Amino acid sequence: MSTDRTHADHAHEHPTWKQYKWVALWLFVITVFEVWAYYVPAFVASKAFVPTLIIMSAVKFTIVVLFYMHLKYDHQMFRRLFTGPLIIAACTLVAFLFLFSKVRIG
Amino acid sequence: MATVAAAGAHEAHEHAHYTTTGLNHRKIAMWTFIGSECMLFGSLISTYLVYKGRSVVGPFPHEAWTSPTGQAFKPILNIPVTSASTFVLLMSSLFMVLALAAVENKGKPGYEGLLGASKFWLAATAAAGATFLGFQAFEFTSFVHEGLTIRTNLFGTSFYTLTGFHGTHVAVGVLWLMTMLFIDLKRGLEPRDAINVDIMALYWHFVDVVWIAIFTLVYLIK
Amino acid sequence: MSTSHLRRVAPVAVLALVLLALAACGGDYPNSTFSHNTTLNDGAVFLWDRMMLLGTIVFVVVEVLLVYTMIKFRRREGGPAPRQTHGNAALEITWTAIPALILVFLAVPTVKTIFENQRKAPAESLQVEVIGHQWWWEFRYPEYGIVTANELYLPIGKTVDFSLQTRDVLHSFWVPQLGGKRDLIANRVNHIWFTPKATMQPTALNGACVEYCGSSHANMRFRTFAVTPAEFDKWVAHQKTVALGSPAASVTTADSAVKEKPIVPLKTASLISLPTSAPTAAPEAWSFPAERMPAYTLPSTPLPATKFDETLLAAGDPKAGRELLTNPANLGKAPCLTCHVIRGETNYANDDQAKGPNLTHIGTRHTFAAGLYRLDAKALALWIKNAPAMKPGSVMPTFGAGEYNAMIKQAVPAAAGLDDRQIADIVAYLRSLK
Amino acid sequence: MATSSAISTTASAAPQPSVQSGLWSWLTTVDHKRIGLLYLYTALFYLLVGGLEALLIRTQLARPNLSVVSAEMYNQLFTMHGTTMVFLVVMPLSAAFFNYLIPLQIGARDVAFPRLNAFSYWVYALGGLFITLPIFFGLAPNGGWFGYAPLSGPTYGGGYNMDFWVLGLQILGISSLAAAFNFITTIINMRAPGMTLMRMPMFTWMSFVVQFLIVLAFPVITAALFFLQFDRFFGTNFYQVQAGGDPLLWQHLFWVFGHPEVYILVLPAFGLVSEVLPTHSRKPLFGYNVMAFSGMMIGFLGFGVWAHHMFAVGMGPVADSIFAVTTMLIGIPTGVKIFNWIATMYGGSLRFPTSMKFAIGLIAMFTIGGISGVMHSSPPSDLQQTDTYFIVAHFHYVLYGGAIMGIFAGIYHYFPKITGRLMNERLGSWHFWLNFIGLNLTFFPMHFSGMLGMPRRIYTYDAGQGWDLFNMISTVGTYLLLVAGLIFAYNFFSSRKRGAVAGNDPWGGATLEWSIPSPPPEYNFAQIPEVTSRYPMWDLKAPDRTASLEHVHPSADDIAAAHAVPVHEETERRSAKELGIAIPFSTIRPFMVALGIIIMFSGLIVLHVGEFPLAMAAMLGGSAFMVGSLYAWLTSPLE
Ligand code: HEA
Ligand code: HEA
Ligand code: HEC
Ligand code: CUA
Ligand SMILES: [Cu+2]
Repeated sequence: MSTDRTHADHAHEHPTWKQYKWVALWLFVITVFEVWAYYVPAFVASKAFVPTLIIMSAVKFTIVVLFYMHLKYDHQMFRRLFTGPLIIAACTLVAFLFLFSKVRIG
Repeated sequence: MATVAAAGAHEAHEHAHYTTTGLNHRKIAMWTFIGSECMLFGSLISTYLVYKGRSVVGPFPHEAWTSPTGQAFKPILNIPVTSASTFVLLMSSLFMVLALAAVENKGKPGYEGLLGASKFWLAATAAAGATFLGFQAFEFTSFVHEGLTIRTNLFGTSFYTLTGFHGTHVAVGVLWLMTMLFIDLKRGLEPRDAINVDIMALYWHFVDVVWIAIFTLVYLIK
Repeated sequence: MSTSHLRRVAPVAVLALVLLALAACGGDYPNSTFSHNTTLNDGAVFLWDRMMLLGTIVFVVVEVLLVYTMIKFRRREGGPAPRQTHGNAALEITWTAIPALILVFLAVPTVKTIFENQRKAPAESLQVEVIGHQWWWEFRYPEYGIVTANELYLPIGKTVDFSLQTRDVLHSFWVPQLGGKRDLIANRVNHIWFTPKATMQPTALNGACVEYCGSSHANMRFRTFAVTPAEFDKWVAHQKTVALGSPAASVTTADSAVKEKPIVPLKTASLISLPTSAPTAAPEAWSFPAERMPAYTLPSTPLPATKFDETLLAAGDPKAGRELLTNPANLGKAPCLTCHVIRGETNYANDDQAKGPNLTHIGTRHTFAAGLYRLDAKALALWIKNAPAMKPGSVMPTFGAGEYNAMIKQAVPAAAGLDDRQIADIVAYLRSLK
Repeated sequence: MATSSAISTTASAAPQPSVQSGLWSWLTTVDHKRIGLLYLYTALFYLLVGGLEALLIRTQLARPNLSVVSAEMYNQLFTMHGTTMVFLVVMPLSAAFFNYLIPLQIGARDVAFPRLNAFSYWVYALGGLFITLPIFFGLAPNGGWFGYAPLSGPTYGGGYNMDFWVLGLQILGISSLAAAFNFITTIINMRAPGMTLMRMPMFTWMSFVVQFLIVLAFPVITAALFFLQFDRFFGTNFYQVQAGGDPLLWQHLFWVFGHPEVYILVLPAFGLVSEVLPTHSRKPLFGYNVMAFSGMMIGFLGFGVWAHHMFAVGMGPVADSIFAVTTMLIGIPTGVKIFNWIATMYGGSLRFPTSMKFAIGLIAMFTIGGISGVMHSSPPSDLQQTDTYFIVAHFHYVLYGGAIMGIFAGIYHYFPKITGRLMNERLGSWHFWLNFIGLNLTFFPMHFSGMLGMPRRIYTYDAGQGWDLFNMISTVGTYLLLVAGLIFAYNFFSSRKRGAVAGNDPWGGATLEWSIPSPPPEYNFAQIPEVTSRYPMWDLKAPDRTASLEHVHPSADDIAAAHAVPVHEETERRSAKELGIAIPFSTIRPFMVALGIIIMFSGLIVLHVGEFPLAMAAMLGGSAFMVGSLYAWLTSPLE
């Protein structure tokens, strides 16, 4: 009973083929751009390279989660269950990079 | 942990029972599991990044290396091939959402043709996943031939472990997809089965977003 | 019934704790962390005092409130139902804010002290390299070319900058009386520095390894001798020389004889170059006088049941012992110099390769095996006969003929081992290495 | 009797023996209550094991230079003592309460995934044996409960000892994670109508927080252990220093897990105490919202303090300062809990059955451990404390004085619910006082020996170091604790048969579990209750008392959907069949899957022994067995 109700509750809110198509296109375009950037030595050498790549992959990450995993449309419980851990994981990762940045190898 | 996910995923107590939020038990468990996986992959990726540039001997991901014995090693990572496999995995996510939409809307207007062909989309997703795994198998074997094993250096150790863990997740996903396809072929998936496809799709997409991060952090950033 | 219980027991408990506290303050505690021998420790003790004060206040407030509540509000049969409350915002904000405030008084000096302690050591400080081994300590003074083990000499009043490395697993360097500890971490060089205050009296102190490092972690101790600058100079002058017992003429290095490379290249550790010629006038041997050693620095580890014919010890012949160690013909029986360095003798390893402590001036030390035993003839003899029986897991093999080596679960064949007489000779030789 | 409540009116007959009995019924049960009991018995057994290990440790340390046990055995003992107490005692004791209580407290008939629940238990039980049995062969783990690399790696930690540790913890992790997903889902989704999050009993709240800590902390140790496992079995280089591996990687990963882990250990005890104190004070929990919120804060902050275990590794002043300050911050939400508990008692009408004694004991003792914790948080001072007995004093005050005392409070409080009989109060009182005195005798002197320079993890120490007296007192205290423990064990087993009959609600509890018979029927609630406040039972039995407290009715929609009925006391006990309640089938499959996992992991050990074909057989056979059983499990209907 509740399964059906759950399902019915948000099914109509699911993104549609139109959005799926656009998301796929964006994923494709960003990926092409990322790989292209990899082959431009001047860009690779520049300070913008790493941040740009990270931002681009974050965008891809986000649109897949929001649309393909329909987090944008789903119950907010799911959003909490996902973003909380994601934030903790990201902070931990950044802390690790900081803690290990000043290595003094003997 | 895959066992845990699978075990949790197929067991439910919810049919015909009241649930507080009206949500599906297994879907809640799946999102919790995904949260947990964030920490797992966070640790694996952190480790890879921490060890980046700390290998005592080559071969290295982005730089050529000449061993003390004079042997020359090319940079290991093969960007064109990996870009292709990345593309395949991204597209598999598209197939996956289409499979879900097809099951959800089975019989509804607008879903009579290809859009309603859940078997096709499930098969396509599984095939894309398998292709990705094929690429990975190719990548691993060629790296081994080029002189990088999981024991060679820190790069090999952390690289194979990270991508291997991801690959294992893909493999579990492919098996799950094939099971679903099998059910579809046997009795046909109905809109009431959509929740099962939905949960599987969440897993699949998560494996995809992990790869998005890995592709950038491991392959592209030098 | 239960409150009366409490009334009876509580004072006893409190009294016991107070007595214990008094015992802890009054007695003779050679490894106390509350000393003021270095400014490093002044910082720690200052913070400790502050925390003790704040902590005591918090403790007393909590426990008094608790006990008061328990006594005041115990149930009286037939009494009215208590007033139902479910919270009080003002109160709750208060007991969030006050601890926060207390913590500010702790956090500020903490951060200040952290930055003070972790400045770079002054450039003119005495450099000491501390190298951890399972389970003993190597100390090097690169400025002077000194390599020694398990006994650390520090000049009072001079800043010492320790650089800490390990050859194997993690260890941690600690002299409680001189300040906090620092871990020895593979692939890293750690630092800690402090200055034994000029007001300090010359003395011997205990140190220990405080990071769990395997079987004999408990047995990885060392002695620190804080001596006057003049005494320190005497000690240095003597330690720089080859041992008095050994003929300087035969000084060679046998690096080429050693093929095996060290597993972990210690890139920054100084490779002490061996003197190629004998010093003309050997300075007087000086080490911390035995009679000034405080009792707590004299180990009382019980000796094992290993049998040894003690009458032989008095008759030990240093020359014969030297012959055993240094004549390549005896290498199979007494391969000591493949693992130990005795400066001035033919060594098969240099200091970076040697698995065991440098024995050049072993005769001037007071303890051995990382502070586990007093350096006397009997203990040394038993050690050479069967070291693992005296120190669980020790890397130093069993040499006594017929002795059972617990670590490798085999007895030394009678023919391959050393007999008691030979051991007594070696002991005599080692003791002559002043 | 002083302890029976005035408001307990339903005199029910002596508890009926459970319909199901016999070994097979225990192996196949999926009833959360019986699984809870399995957890309880198993964990109490391991408490005895861990306690005996501690006893040997303390006997060895009673005087300087003793040789009661060898160095090697001592190292195995303290490693296993720590590992046992943390993973096989306190976590499973908490799990016993999660299992038994959460469904009862939220008004559910079971957990969300009953068979997964059985699976969690069996993985724990078998994994516990896997890691414990080797000690009888001198092969027990010997690298400390923190397993610092490279001592735990293949180069310096050869032999099988640490193999058992790595694989054992990996196995236990599966159990904890599976249980955590289960309880999160249960708490989110199986609350009775009207049981909003802010009406959940505080124990359920703290458990909820703990499940998230598990879900987030365990993957990190899983990764760290995989690295170690790969190093040990497949020759990778994660912690191999020759290859440039960094030992600090292990430390950071371990403590990213390890610190949240200590809150995993203590928060359930906090939850139990938050049930006991209001009940025996006859007052609602003071500052419920803040209590729930501070639990969340403790959990959240707990992820940002891990490096306070690593002040001696030389992280540099910036990192030291950051971790010092975040660590101090945790004192604030914890203090809020302490003060709110006292405020709960303040103005109440207190009675002191054993559970209450233990609960108050927790407040008193945990505070000591908390304060010494704050003392460690200041790095310059911690450098004098770290790796000494001062730390050992700290964590036993929080673990024994906190977690264990809280759990004892819970056991005395819920024993009548679980067995239908009361525990003997006289013996309980003896247990408490001996325990209280023993605890302080054992652990208080460690503050002194620590600050007077005694390192941790030493199997022996020299005479004349000024530590003799303190060590002697500690050892005497430990024997007292053993006596206390034995009194408890006697009380526990004898009261099960001979204790006074308890009835539904012997203490006058406020929450749903007290509305049903003791022991509860297999279906828990004949009718799912509708909840209108945090104190449903008080509303029912003493409405005048709770009249001033919040009461809001849930939406009619939800209640209609669940056919809920207002909270009432259930005095009848019928079978699920009579009531038409579907009960999950018993099944052996979760046990078999767990067994398959153990066989699979054992294969790795065999591989290390060098029996390649046998190892392959075990690994492949184990996996096949696991997958087959899993398939059978997943394709069989639940109820
Ligand atoms: C149940 C387990 C538990 C709990 C709850 C805690 C709680 C705390 N711990 Fe503890 N800790 C351990 C278990 C636990 N710990 C273990 C097992 C180890 C050793 C691991 C190993 O090495 O093997 C350890 C080690 C450990 C260290 C490392 C020491 C070292 O090795 O050098 C530190 C350092 O900061 C620390 C700090 C703290 C702090 C600040 C708290 C705080 O959460 C305490 C907060 C509580 C209070 C402060 C009391 C109540 C508050 C008030 C009454 C308000 C007013 C108070 C103030 C203003 C101060 N702990
Ligand atoms: C919850 C955790 C917990 C608990 C409860 C305890 C309890 C005790 N611990 Fe321990 N301890 C640790 C966690 C814990 N410990 C950890 C994590 C370490 C660090 C390990 C490491 O460094 O790697 C440690 C280390 C440690 C050391 C330091 C070892 C060393 O560094 O060399 C010592 C030394 O005295 C010690 C002593 C004790 C004692 C005397 C008890 C006593 O309180 C035990 C008393 C209990 C009993 C005597 C059993 C009583 C019996 C029952 C209750 C009956 C059961 C009932 C039924 C069967 C129905 N512990
Ligand atoms: C395999 C290497 C090895 C060989 C060979 C060896 N030793 Fe050792 N020796 C050690 C090690 C390692 C130690 C440190 C042990 C410890 O304290 O744990 C040691 C310690 C000693 C000590 C104590 C030094 C001190 O300051 O603590 C003496 C004396 C000693 N060895 C003498 C000898 C003699 C004599 C021989 C030959 C008969 C010998 N050793 C052969 C490895 C070796
Ligand atoms: Cu070296 Cu402990
Ligand atoms: Cu901590």
